[in-house]
Amino acid sequence: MQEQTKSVEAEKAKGFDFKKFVGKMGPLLALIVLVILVTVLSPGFIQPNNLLNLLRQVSINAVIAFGMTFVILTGGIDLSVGSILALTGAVTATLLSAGISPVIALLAGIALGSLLGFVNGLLIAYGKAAPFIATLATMTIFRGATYVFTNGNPITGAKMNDSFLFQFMGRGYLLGIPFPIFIMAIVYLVLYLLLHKTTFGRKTYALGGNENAAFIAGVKTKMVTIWIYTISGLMAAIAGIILTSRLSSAQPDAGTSYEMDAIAAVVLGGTSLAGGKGRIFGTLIGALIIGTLNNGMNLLGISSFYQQIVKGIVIIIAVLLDRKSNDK
Amino acid sequence: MQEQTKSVEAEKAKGFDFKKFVGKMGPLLALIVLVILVTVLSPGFIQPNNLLNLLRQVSINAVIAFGMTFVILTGGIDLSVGSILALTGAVTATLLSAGISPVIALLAGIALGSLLGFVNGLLIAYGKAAPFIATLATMTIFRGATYVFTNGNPITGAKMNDSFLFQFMGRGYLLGIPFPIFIMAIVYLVLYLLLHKTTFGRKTYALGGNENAAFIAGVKTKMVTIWIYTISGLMAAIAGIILTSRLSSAQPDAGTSYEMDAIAAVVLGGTSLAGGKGRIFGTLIGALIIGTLNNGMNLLGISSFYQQIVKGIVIIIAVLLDRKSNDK
Amino acid sequence: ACGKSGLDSGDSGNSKVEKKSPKDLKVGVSLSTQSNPFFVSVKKGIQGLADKKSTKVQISDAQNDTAKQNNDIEDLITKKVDVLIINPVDSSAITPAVKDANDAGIPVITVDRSADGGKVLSLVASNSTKGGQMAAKFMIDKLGNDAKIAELQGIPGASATRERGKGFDNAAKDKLDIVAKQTAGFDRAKGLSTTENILQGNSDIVGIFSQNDEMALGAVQAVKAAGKEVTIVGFDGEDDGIKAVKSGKMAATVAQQPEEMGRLALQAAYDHFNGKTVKKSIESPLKLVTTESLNK
Amino acid sequence: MKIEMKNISKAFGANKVLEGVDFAVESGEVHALMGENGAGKSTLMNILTGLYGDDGGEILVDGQPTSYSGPLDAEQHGISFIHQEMNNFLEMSVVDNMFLNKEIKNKFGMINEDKMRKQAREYLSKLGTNIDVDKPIGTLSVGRQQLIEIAKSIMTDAKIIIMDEPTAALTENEIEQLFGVVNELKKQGVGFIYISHRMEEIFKIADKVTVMRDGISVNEYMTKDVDMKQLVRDMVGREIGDFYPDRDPHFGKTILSVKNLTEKGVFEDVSFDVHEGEILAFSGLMGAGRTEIMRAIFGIDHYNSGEIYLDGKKVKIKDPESAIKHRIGFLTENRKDEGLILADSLRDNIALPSINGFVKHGLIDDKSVDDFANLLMKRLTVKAMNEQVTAGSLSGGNQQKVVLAKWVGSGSRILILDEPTRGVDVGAKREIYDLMNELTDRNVAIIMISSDLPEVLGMSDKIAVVYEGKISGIVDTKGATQESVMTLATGGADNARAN
Ligand SMILES: Nc1ncnc2c1ncn2[C@@H]1O[C@H](COP(=O)(O)OP(=O)(O)OP(=O)(O)O)[C@@H](O)[C@H]1O
Ligand SMILES: Nc1ncnc2c1ncn2[C@@H]1O[C@H](COP(=O)(O)OP(=O)(O)OP(=O)(O)O)[C@@H](O)[C@H]1O
Ligand SMILES: [Mg+2]
Ligand SMILES: [Mg+2]
Repeated sequence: MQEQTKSVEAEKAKGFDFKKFVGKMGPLLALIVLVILVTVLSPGFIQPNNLLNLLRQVSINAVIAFGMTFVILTGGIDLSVGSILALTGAVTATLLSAGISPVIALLAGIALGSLLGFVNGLLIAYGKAAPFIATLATMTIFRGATYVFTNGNPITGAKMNDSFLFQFMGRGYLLGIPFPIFIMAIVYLVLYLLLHKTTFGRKTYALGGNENAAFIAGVKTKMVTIWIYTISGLMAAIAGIILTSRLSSAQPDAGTSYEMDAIAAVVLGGTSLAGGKGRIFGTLIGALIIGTLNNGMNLLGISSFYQQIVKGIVIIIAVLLDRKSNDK
Repeated sequence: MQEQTKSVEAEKAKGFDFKKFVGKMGPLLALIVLVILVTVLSPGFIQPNNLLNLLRQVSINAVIAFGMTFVILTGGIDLSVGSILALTGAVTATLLSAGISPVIALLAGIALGSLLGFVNGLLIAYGKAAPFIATLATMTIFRGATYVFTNGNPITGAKMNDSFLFQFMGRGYLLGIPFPIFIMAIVYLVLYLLLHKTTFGRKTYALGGNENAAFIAGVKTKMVTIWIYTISGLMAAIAGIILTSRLSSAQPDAGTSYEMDAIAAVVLGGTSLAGGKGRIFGTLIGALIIGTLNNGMNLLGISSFYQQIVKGIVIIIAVLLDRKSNDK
Repeated sequence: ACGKSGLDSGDSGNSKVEKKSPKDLKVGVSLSTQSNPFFVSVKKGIQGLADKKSTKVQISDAQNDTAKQNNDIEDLITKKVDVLIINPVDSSAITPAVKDANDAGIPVITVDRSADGGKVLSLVASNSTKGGQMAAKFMIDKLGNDAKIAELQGIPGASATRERGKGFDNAAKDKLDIVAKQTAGFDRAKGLSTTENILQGNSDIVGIFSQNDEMALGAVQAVKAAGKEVTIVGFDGEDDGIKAVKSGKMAATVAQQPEEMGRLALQAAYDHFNGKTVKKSIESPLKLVTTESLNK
Repeated sequence: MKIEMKNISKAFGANKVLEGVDFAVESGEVHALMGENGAGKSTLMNILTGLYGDDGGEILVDGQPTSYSGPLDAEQHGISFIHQEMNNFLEMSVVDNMFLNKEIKNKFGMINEDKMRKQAREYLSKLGTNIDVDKPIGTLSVGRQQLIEIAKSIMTDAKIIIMDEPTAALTENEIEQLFGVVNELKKQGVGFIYISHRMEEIFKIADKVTVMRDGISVNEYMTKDVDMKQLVRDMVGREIGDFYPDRDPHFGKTILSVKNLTEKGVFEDVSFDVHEGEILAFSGLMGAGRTEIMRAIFGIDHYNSGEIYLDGKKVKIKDPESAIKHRIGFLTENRKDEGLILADSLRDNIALPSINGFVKHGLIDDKSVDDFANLLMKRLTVKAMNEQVTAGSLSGGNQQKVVLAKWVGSGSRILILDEPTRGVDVGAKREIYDLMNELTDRNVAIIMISSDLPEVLGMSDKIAVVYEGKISGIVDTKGATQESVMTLATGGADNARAN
């Protein structure tokens, strides 16, 4: 407490520069240091091929984390993204296998993801359930629904692999660059504009900063909340399509614990779990840090047991450096 | 928001009775309804044998959830309990297998659990990391450490099964009642007194209600925080010992996602995730609700797919009834 | 960048094998998990033989996550290993990774589970369906027709769950009365509580078939606590399982030989780089281990 | 524009707050609204602007029955409300705060930040300030945030502006500035509803005043036709006599002595003594650093150098716990954030600093805690159903008394009171003053920080004046005047002349 007060003072003392610098550049610096470290230890890392590889690996987590950024900015959390990913993946794959046109199948998957997110939003905005517990419950429900829907079996239809469009989503290349990277870039751009350049974005920050005040300022807090969880569900659905396409099959247990990686990416990127503070650029960096760690440690041949320990330690170091003192 | 304000109004309106009634009796009523329902559907449920069975199954989650209650009352969260359970179980089992005296082995396990909890507390109190992200990181680290320590293999030593004391922990009976139930009862009693009858308990509530005000009123908030995570670690260790003894073996992946069940029990029991409000009695009821659901659905032979769906829906209903409108 | 557009699954033709001795070989191994003793043993088998022959192996652990396994394999391909030994998390989801390896001209050997697509040099596995049949037959012989039994199922959708279940269920059809089928996720703690609850609802069962030893060991505790006599048959033959069979706590287990599987897979790689043709399918033997056979 | 609220009633459950209130305001006048804490002033305004629904009565705007769906609706119809509790987004920039939910968009639907910045600067400069509009608003002083709130109102072209205790956090200078703006806007035909507990302000700025008590509007006056005594009688329902009770101090020995306390950039070389039975006031402008000095003494904040002596012995106070052990109490200026645990019961709040004293055999003796809390609540005349209700359910003045109760109860020999009567109605103020006298009669030493100069002059024995982190003078209250204190508070004679 004592130190907390002090750090607040210190920030005030130095105008705003230092905080801004660490807040904005901290995660980026961490990423750069990490990249240099991995390159030195394993020169193969920096090869264009591997970097494309890395970006493709990152894309799924990044897309989910972009949506999660909005959720966390409002002070909420969405634990159900992994289950939404699985259910939408399964439904899309089933539709494709049934010979439905790929465009319709993809749109159906995306619509379903949005709908599931919408349900989360309803529970939180109108049901007034705490986001943690509401999405914990829907995480279980959506996962159960996935098992019921797939009967526990992975879905792999021959027809699924006939669709060029569908296959292109996860495995295609455009100008030599894997298509999932394009998806990630487009999603980033759209959500960046939404968050930083539209009134919806301002409302998101306002809601997370002070819900009461936002309401008094005439922000339709419930609507914003519902939209935000809908976006998160939508992003999970997009990630689900990429994953299903990459694996050529929809797994009923796909996406298990992806929410943790997404949350970690958001927090590593400097967004406060208390809401109101953070940027989507940080989330991109956060996702890249996690991806680089995974890829780098694989290249270095570090045992998966130690990989977990290293990942945990890196998260702790990053968070301690950032010292989000007032998060709960 | 508007309605939120109104619901606050409503509470105040009826003096305090209705709120108290729902707050205190709501979870208990839910449990009673559930028990009646399951009994009608499956008469075998109410047999003494099955009830003892149920209580024994509940004991592990309940012990963890009792510790989690303190954590959540301060507005924190502890995601690392499952990993602490696994690591302490593995260490205890290894010591026993190495022929160390059971008393020492058990104490060592408990001490280790407390130490791991203490580390969480340090990170949160002095490192000022958000509890969610700090314990997410240590969850990963402790799990990795468990794998490294066990090399991924379950630990089952002949010597482990020689120790009566150790076997008694999970598999013993006292007066015809399984011993884990006694452990649960004792832990409940001790923590109940600690929370409701000691200064430490008052400080826990104060810390969760308003950290600043608590500090200025002379509460050593950092100390209290550290103690609380230590208690949570200690409880996880006790649960680890029960589980290891019951299974006669320590599994490296034991306790995976137990944190979610514990959190669900606490929240079902009416404790607010925002901190400052709640009771340990509620947690006991919450754990019993979850246990009854699991046991009842097994008795009814409901497929595990649907079990997940039902569990999620029950959590949602319980939380909606409780309407913790101001949780974040 | 080469400016390539399209999909990444075009098969490149098999080039001639360049001979390599074991100590020049770089082997990439992707295992489904290392938190299950069975796969730890597979690793042991590979590692043991590799150490003896001074082969460089790099092992990654997918933690039962199909997506992670694809990433792991991409990373191994990046490292330019000579051969990949893959123990897939899922046969269908591994296909793209296998195709990637095919594109990179890296031969693939799969262990325990197959790959639905792509070119695989060889599959080293025991026949799970057959194993399920063996378990069913043992129970029919021991318990007689129409005995009431329960089945503990593994992780829903896992190939082991499907294949072992299929073999068992088909052979048990009309011969055994399966009164309860519940999943316990291949997990010992869940095996215990699930069995407790099954016993509560069906106190008259005389047998339990568990799709792996871990769950069976949980069932052993539950049965013991309930003071019942139940014939428990497991699957895998892991150390703890064999011990339990030996002491009579379990009646039998369908033993696979995971270390042998690992060894066979690496041996297949050696053979391939030694210019020998490798069989498309290498069967790792299954053995029904019973209390009698162990104590003979 | 003319607003008439007629016979408005409102109950929060069983708590009937408004029982037929009439109130009217029109363009070009300043109409003050007064009443005790909890009289329902803020509630009435919330009903007018549509944040709460009402249970009865009608609102006429220019003769037309009207009901706004919410604050934004009211604002769009020319009624702007500056709330008592500021509604800012501390992490967001000034400009984003000002334009929240009314952002200027370009033709692609994207936010036009440059245009917003330009407008924000324009309106702020109308108020005579050039705040950096890109700074997060949380880094600005409360006074500046208040100015921004006002700029926000003006920006909406409001015809009626409601100000709910706008000066509670402003400096004298800022208040003057604010009044200047109000008078300017009044000339342009803007009407004001002005809520305040500060009598002198009412007489300075208001044309009319309405007093509320017991859920009804008691009286409406033209300000020029009424005096302070009458207003107080209307508000409290009885005579209070003198505003400030007589003090008859008897000083004992020096109990606290602070020497050369310094924290770089915050305060410097602070030295003073306090005696048993003495009230030492700390006066100064907002932001002078008075709170910071006390926080350091109480062990909340750090200091670089200096010494603290208690009863002549040097002590090291490392945190509030050790301050409490030394029997020091600290009533903070912000009761919601630092004084109370709103969700906890009154009992738990009152007992918290002294809870360690209630342990028997390791457990808390609940019975004696209840008695203890009850006794203190009676003694301080806290209005509450019982000691079990939550602190959050009390009105502001009563909350303040609860905080006071907790420090009196902890047996403090030295009480630091930071703005003890801010936002407190006259009746409660008088009770707090009486209590201060009673405590000093029992040899307690009180350090009172106050920005209310009449209060400082009326209630203290000595006055320490702080200017930019330094004590610019310690004077006897006898013989001090508002002018002499202000001179010290603005940096002494030189500065005063320079200004
Ligand atoms: N949202 C609410 N829910 C329940 N009771 C409320 C609510 N808001 C206000 N009250 C109660 O209504 C009464 C009037 O409160 P209000 O805030 O209008 O008083 P006020 O006159 O503005 O007082 P102050 O001078 O302290 O600001 C108080 O008793 C308060 O406890
Ligand atoms: N919320 C805040 N954000 C930034 N700076 C602040 C904040 N509150 C106070 N300060 C700064 O801290 C210093 C001291 O503030 P403070 O207003 O508490 O002094 P004070 O003399 O105790 O005044 P008062 O008791 O009248 O509030 C000033 O420089 C002020 O600008
Ligand atoms: Mg008010
Ligand atoms: Mg101050």
